[in-house]
Amino acid sequence: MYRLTDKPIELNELLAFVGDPAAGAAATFIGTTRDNNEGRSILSLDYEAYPGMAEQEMARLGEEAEEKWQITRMAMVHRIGNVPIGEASVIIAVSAPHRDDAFKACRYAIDELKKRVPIWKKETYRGGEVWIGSQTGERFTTPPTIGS
Amino acid sequence: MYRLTDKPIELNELLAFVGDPAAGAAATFIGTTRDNNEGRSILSLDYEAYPGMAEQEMARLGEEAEEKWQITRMAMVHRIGNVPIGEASVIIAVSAPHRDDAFKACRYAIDELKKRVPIWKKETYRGGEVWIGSQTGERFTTPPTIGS
Amino acid sequence: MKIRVKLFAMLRERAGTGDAFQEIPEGSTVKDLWDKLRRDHAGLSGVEMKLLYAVNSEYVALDHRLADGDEVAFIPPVSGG
Amino acid sequence: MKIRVKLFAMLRERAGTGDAFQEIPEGSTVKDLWDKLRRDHAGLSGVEMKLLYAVNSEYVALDHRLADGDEVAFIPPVSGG
Repeated sequence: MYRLTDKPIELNELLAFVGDPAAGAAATFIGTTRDNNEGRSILSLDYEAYPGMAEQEMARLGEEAEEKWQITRMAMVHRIGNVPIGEASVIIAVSAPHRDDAFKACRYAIDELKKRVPIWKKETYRGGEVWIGSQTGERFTTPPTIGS
Repeated sequence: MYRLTDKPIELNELLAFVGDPAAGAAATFIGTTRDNNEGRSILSLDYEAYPGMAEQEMARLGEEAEEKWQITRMAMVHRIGNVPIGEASVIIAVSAPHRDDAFKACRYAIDELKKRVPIWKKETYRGGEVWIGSQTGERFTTPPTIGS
Repeated sequence: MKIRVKLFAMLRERAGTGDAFQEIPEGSTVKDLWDKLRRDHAGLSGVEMKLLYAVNSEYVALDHRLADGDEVAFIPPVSGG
Repeated sequence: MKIRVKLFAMLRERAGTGDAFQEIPEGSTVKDLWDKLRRDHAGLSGVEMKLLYAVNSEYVALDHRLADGDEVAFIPPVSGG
């Protein structure tokens, strides 16, 4: 299950998907939106994705994990749009016969997601906003918008 | 939150406990009862604990994790008594500002729990039962019970 | 050739659009398309961040040659999670 | 001295009880108590697994000296999780 959603992510849905009587272990990772970043108070957070390619890249790194470790099933859901502070922006669940595989595959999935799945986060502070990852040396606040 | 329970473990309760606006990451481990072990079909599973000491050892390894990694909160609940196949026997949830700490502390907690928290699992098969960990060379089935 | 251009996050805001069609000459590469976009959109000309490029949802190199009908995405540093 | 004895899992089943009181002489160690239990319970005499010992919920060594009122637990290999 590799999915984008603009609604709250339901952990229980992911766990039901990965659950299996032959899998004795499940590891999950839940990324939640924080109220601050590098000392600055965050007012709101928004995520944007490249739909289609994002799910495809998530599925691909799931397949890579299946090649590396003995896992039963993986589920990965990323939320897009506005995500209220303290709610989950991403949840990954991995089941496996043994916990070592579940932990390693789950860790791999979130590490790789952050590196290459086309999703972007915008943090809004009092007086400005920043696309995380795109910060330049100039420390811009709201960038100018040029009509096409 | 370090607890034994004879009812189904509520993951959401653990997540609510570890949730914190300053914690951007939560890692969980869910151990579920499997329908087989080393090729033998399991009919039922029972867990027994040394109440008091079990919770104390869980809390102690939680404190050790807090010394080793920067974590926000940890919750650990182990189920005792009969646990139907496919249900959670143990759930651990760890929140942290950063995922590396959450993953490492969660892994440490389940590894140490299995080594030293006084809890025992009995697997019942057709024709016998085994206390896991106490198997001897003789491959006993139901051990004789001697009156005190 | 007619190419569909997808821009995301800060690139989308700077260009003022995230989804547009462009006419480019036969034989053009991803780099040729990017150079054209920078000429057309003042907001993109100052972009210095390291981008990734995808054609029809697969990452490609900057010298990848485009075909009519391709969908080309310019991908700023990702920050999901 | 009066000692409370806790036995678990396979030990409990072999002894037929998991919670009992024992009278042992002043100065006895965990090992002395264990030897007495093995004499009293035929089911425990054949136990060969490696045990751990806890006094008042803290792990101790086999030569730990007991005090009146102590709770002593004999802990077979754990298998939680």
